Amino acid sequence: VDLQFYFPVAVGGGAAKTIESLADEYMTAHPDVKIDAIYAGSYQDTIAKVITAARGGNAPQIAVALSVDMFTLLDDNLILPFNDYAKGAEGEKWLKGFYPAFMKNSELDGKVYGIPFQRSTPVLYWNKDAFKAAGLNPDKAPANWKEMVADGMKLTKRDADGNVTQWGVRIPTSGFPYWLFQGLVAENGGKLVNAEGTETYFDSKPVVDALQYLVDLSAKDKVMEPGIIDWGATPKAFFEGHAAMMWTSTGNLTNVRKNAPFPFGVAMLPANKSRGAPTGGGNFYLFKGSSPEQLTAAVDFIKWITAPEQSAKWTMATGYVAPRPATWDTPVMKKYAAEFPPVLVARDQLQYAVAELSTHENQRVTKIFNDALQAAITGQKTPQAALTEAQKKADAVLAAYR
Amino acid sequence: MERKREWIWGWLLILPALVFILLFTHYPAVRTVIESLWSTPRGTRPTHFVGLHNYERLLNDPTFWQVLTNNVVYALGTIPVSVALAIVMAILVNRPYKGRALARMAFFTPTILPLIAVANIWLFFYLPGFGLIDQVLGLFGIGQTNLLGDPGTALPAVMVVSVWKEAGFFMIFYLAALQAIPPQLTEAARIEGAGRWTIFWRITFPLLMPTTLFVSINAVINAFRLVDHIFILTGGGPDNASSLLLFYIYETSFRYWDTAYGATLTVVLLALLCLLAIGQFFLFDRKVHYK
Amino acid sequence: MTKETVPGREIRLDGIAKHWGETTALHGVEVSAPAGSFTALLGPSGCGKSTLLRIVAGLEDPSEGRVLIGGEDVTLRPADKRNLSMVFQSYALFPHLSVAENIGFGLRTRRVPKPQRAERLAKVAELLGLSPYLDRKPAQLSGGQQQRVALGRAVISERPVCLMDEPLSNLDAKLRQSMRAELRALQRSLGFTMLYVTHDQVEAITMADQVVLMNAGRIEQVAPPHDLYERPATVFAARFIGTPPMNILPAQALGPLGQRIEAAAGRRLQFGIRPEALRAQPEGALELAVTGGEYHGADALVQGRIGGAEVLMRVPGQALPAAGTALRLALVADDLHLFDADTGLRVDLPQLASLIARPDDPAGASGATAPFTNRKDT
Amino acid sequence: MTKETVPGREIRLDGIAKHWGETTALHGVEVSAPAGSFTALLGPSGCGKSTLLRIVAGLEDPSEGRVLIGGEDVTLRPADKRNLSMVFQSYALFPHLSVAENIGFGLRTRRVPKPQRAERLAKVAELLGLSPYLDRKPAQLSGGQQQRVALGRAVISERPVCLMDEPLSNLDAKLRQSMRAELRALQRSLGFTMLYVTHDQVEAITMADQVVLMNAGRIEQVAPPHDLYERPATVFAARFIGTPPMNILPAQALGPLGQRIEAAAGRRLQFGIRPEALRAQPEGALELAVTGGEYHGADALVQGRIGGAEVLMRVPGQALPAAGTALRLALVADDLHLFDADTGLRVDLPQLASLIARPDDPAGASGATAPFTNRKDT
Amino acid sequence: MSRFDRTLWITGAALLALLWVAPFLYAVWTAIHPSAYEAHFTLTAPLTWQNFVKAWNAAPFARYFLNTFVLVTGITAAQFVLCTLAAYGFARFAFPGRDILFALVLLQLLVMPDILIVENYQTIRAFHLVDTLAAIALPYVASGFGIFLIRQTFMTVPRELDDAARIEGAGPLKILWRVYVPLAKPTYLAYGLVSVSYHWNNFLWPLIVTNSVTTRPVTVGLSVFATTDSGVEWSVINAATLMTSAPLLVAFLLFQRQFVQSFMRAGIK
Ligand SMILES: Nc1ncnc2c1ncn2[C@@H]1O[C@H](COP(=O)(O)OP(=O)(O)OP(=O)(O)O)[C@@H](O)[C@H]1O
Ligand SMILES: Nc1ncnc2c1ncn2[C@@H]1O[C@H](COP(=O)(O)OP(=O)(O)OP(=O)(O)O)[C@@H](O)[C@H]1O
Ligand SMILES: [Mg+2]
Ligand SMILES: [Mg+2]
Repeated sequence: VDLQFYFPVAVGGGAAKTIESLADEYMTAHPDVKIDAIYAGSYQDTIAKVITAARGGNAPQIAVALSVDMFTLLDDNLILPFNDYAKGAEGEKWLKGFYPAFMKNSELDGKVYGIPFQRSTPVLYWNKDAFKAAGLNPDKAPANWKEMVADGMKLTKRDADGNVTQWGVRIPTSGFPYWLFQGLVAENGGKLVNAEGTETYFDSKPVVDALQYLVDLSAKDKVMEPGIIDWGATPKAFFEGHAAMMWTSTGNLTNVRKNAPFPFGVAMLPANKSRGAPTGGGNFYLFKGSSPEQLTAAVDFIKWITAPEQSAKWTMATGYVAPRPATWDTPVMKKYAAEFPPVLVARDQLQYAVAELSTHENQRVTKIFNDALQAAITGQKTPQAALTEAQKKADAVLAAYR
Repeated sequence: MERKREWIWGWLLILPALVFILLFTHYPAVRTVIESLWSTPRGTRPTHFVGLHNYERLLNDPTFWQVLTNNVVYALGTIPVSVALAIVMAILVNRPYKGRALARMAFFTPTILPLIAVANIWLFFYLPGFGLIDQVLGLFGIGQTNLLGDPGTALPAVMVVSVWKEAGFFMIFYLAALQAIPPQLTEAARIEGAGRWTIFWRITFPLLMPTTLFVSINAVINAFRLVDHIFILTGGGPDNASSLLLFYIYETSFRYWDTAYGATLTVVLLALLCLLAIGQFFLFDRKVHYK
Repeated sequence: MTKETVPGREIRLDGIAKHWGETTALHGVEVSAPAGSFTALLGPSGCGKSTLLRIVAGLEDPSEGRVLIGGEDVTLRPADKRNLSMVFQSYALFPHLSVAENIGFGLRTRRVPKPQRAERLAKVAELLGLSPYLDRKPAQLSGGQQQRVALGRAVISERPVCLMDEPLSNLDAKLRQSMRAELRALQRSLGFTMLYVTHDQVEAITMADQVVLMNAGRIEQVAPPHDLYERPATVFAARFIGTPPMNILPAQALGPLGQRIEAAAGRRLQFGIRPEALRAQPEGALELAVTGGEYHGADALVQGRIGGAEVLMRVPGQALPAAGTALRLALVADDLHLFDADTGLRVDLPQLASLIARPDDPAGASGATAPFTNRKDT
Repeated sequence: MTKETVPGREIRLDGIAKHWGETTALHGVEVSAPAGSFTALLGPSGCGKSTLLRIVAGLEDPSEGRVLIGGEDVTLRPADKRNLSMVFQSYALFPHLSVAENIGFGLRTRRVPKPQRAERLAKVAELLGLSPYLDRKPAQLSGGQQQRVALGRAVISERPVCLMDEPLSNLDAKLRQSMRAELRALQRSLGFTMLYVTHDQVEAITMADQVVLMNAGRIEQVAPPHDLYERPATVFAARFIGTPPMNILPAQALGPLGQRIEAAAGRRLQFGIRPEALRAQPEGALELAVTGGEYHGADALVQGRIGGAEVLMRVPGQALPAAGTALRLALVADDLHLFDADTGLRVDLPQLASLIARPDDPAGASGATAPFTNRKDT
Repeated sequence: MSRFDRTLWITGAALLALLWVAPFLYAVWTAIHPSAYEAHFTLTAPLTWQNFVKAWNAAPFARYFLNTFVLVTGITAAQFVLCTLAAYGFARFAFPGRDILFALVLLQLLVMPDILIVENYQTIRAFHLVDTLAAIALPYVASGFGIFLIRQTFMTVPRELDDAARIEGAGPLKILWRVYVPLAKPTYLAYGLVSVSYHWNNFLWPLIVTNSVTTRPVTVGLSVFATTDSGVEWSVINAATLMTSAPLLVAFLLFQRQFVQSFMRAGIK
């Protein structure tokens, strides 16, 4: 059986190589199956390639794409639920074996459309040296919003001219600001969207307040750089001592571990009303237009690659959060966690995690929301005004799906 | 008969290129136009004819108007600067002196380096605090900037990158054109007492007109179609402040997968460019002196 | 054209040489054109005339030597600072400018006010017969018209020095003749120094105060036109000036007379005699065997041989003798030019006339002097 | 150059007109060049010579009329199918090809084998004095050398029809003369039909079998050179041919004699007389008031007035009379050309000689015929 | 030119060049230093090849280079042929519909192939060419840009040269080959450089129509580093960029010399 498998790479390191070698390993074990593992660029490139190929009548059997693309793929009628191919008790058991946080936006109407694979969640990194220098306890990260502002103020350093040389905290807001902001919303007890992806709550109070908090970090408390903060340069800013704390994906763990020229700590995102964080990253999808044998083989491969042993390899190679508790119980993972305990932070945070913002016409709604966030962050609109407007626009888009 | 022969030759010469162009440009372009009259198919809801509905939607889309305005600003800001710089560069590296090869190389590198990589380098230059620009400004005691993160400066910052990228590219064409100007003409002008400035404006520049026509048409087109760096530098942000028409089309078609609306935007962009470029061409080609 | 005249400036070339890789176009040229003079540079194709002119203009750097204009060393000065005008052999018209703009280019460059520009343009266009074409582009003109535009561009600016490279070569005889007169008059009235390249000796001789005859990158002779024709300094000059060229005969062609003259001069000689100086005379000293003829309108050329050497003779147009006839020709001392057979340099022999008149002349004719004095006032 | 000769083909132009927008370059030209003939197109600058040539070549479409070559109508045939060669006024050398490649271009195009090509190239280069320059690019040549390359490109291909547009205008007199002879000999020996544009009447007259004289897009006269000179059909032809041009005098300049001839002809006339036909004679019928002179080497030109009309007279170089003197001139019937004063067309008056000889001539000279018969064999 | 002018001239050129090459210099800096020096320009920074090693090992670059080389050569050659023919037709032949056809060609300049990806993918698939080098090349081989540019140059070739060649019996194709093409050499060089660098760096379309290592160009390999999710690693991206662009840089240095010898010194007289 021939299978085409498109996958993206969104983190540095040998991600592509790891997937290819896993596919090879599977093929050695299953000589009748031939898997063509095709690196397809970034998430954005991958989804473009997948949909282009599918519309051209040439869809792959398997692809990894963002979990939030589920609705898009469903709306385009391109994907199949896994339930039909992971049948029986064993299949059921497999499907149930993932962290519920990851399954939140992988299911619809009781059917599983996405199998969590390269999943992540944001965490807080802090610079222990900077904490020490600011007279803070270098081993204790701020646990809640207030502490973060208070610590931030101490950590923000200015030179003689009043120019800031070190900011307290850095929450990047370029590109997809909604993601980290979703953490703030969750911590504030809020919710952005319903499970069906048809209704958003952008202008609800917890959301507005969360945005106000974010805006105030720069505007009022002056612990964070004003303006839009670039995502890609965030680790660098952290290494350079330009920011003493940063919010970013666990996917950066390996990078930070390797490159930070100072001791650092990793913590869950600070709480307000509660802890909270979004999940993120990619799922496996199963595509229409393939023969039943192909689909069966495809599901078998996905099962195999998400099995604890393979999953552990993957997690260790990339820094992604292993999506199944079983993986964490393997001896290799245990050893890995013992050597480098921060990897556990992300796992532990999963209990508070919410699904990444995902709706029908997801990208469009997300864009509306992002624009509103950026407008508020750059001070062009008040949080309330920006979000009310965004909600209106989102309603207009989603009305068709209700 | 002679005339007919000329027709046949003309057609035969153009035919091979035309086949490819029709196949890979016009055919899909026509499909795009048609698509703009239909709704986007959505799995359960197949496409249906909607007439001009998509165009109506476009007129009421504030983002469309914003990116259009951005694009006009972008074009007006980048084209004259990059064309002027291109001419300056070509002239600078046209005469022989030591290091000319290096100067040419320097001007041309932006064209050689892939935009994704280059955009990342510019990203570093622009970074607040420790980026190159801030480091240099810091030497003069000027504080931090956040050029890409401020709606007021994001577009200009992107424009700088675009000028940097385009000028060296256009320089190559000016260089080729300069080589083709008979030296007697400048000699004659020098004899007539024309200084370098006069020679440039009265002789060289007019004789470069065919190139300028070519370059300016390309510049207009590129102003509307080169958006790769925006993906990396600003992603169109903040709040669409640096988003351009094509970037918006890209988002619509390849992120929202709203292909019908994407097609509509494309049609508008094409119409706009046709108006600009083909108009520019047919207006000026006759006036341009070719010999 | 305007009232003020431009005082010409002297041009001096001091040991100018020019090499292009292996080719040497000029070998240490040393010459000067006095202020306000009309100097023609004459010479065969490829002898370096244009190169020399371009060096004066500052368009080409000399490999060696100095250029002085008005006493100043301008060798290193760029062309636009030398304050001269020039007509290019290839015209060098600006293809994108109209005839009027081409001609007025220099004036505009020098910011001459518009009304004055228009006035001078009108005059020059009138002079050159270009008035109907002022709005055309060069590509829409005939070759001769283009050349006139180039001429106009140079004369309108009234610079102290004017350089012209074969400015009339594409004009018809009539126009050329009137242009010759006009150019000469213009130069006289304005008083600028003219350096005029031509391959046409008629132009050089009729227009110039001084002719510089060049050959293969060297100067053969510098002289006023009359001297050049009457007393060519070398065989090359003798043959180059005059159409058809001077006949050059070896001594043996003249028989015993030739030997006598050689003996008197004390060296081996070549004898030159112009085709128009050969005149039929029944008792003439020489015999011409006619081998052919060529009709030229006013004149005809007789081809023939004297003592085995090929010779041309000019006769009036209708008087062409048939091939095969033999003509006796008079030989006149004043018409005979002597050149050293080895160096090609002119030899002056005061006793020449008496040598020719010697009675022991085989085809002896004591009255030989008569036709020649006669001839002067025919 | 090779043994086979190319039989020339007749060129016939049938009512050729050419308009460029508002300008009309040619008005219904009707002319033919017989097979194997050498036909010169002569005329002032801008009269349409090049245009006509380009139409024959197929480079320009006539607005009206037909072109026939060898009896075939080729009006619609493209240039590369007309089997002719051409020298362009602007040379049109390929700047990227060396001299050898430029000359050999046509042979290569026609796939002439390499050894043969090399051989012919060597011969042509030799003939044109281009052998040392074969490897140079055109930009490295002097103007005259470039022109010779253009010439070489045309002659090497030995086509039945050869078109040349002022091929010698940039050559010096000596070279020009030898090229004239060479071209003529080549044409004779190969037998192709030559259509030769020139503004130089000497070229036209010395080389051509037939001269087509053009003026302002129209044909003035088609005739063999001799006739053109001896019997110009119009005032234009009379003045265009001959340097300096024929003197044209109104009847009143000749006084009573003029009136007598007009009366005999029965219309108003203009009188033409060539400068070289004016000869001093103490008892001459006309009086010339000398106003100036010009030295030309072999000859000189006397400027003066006869009966108030300006006149040029050719005299030998050394015999220039001073300005202010008065000369009496002989008037010979054979030298007098009569033209209708209104149409400019030639008028033949058989009784002219007797009219001139009439005793009631004011400055009467019964011996007037003597100097003129004499003159023929001077 | 006086000495002063000359100095001014060279200084101007040098300053502008420095400004223009700064990003490249930065790329070199980061590529040869450990990533800690990405934002610190200390002269004593340790040198390392590690970035290049890492970049080279991230993808089968040797194979990608080969693919790109074949691809770029093929595209450029095909473009030269097709565009030259068409440009010649447009520049020197009068035929009905010429203006309309030329407008259609200009349209190709305007239409962004990136936007027509879905349609073009379908066409390529209909020809069963998915995952071949030809698929990457086909949409680009007839380039409106090239036709426009070459036409522009051809129009400046003096008509008499064309005439002279025709008289010598050269037919239209021969004239094209022996006269127009050689005279347009600087333009071909310019176009070649531009076209090569464009296709060398083209990414999205090749990514979408190819699936296998044997067909993919270097840019796909390069894109592995251009992901921002985990932060930009300038040192590796820049090493990879330099590595992939090196052939182009070298080619440019070689070919720009061709511009130097202005073989049309005196132009056309
Ligand atoms: N492309 C054109 N457009 C308009 N007028 C033109 C064009 N080409 C030539 N002419 C005009 O047509 C007339 C004839 O030109 P042509 O070149 O045939 O003259 P010519 O007899 O060869 O003159 P010359 O001896 O000066 O070369 C001229 O008055 C010229 O200005
Ligand atoms: N750029 C060059 N490179 C090499 N040789 C050259 C160059 N330019 C001219 N020459 C050579 O130098 C010599 C003199 O050239 P020049 O143009 O001065 O001749 P000219 O006297 O003007 O001749 P003509 O009367 O034919 O125009 C010629 O033999 C020519 O071939
Ligand atoms: Mg010359
Ligand atoms: Mg002409």
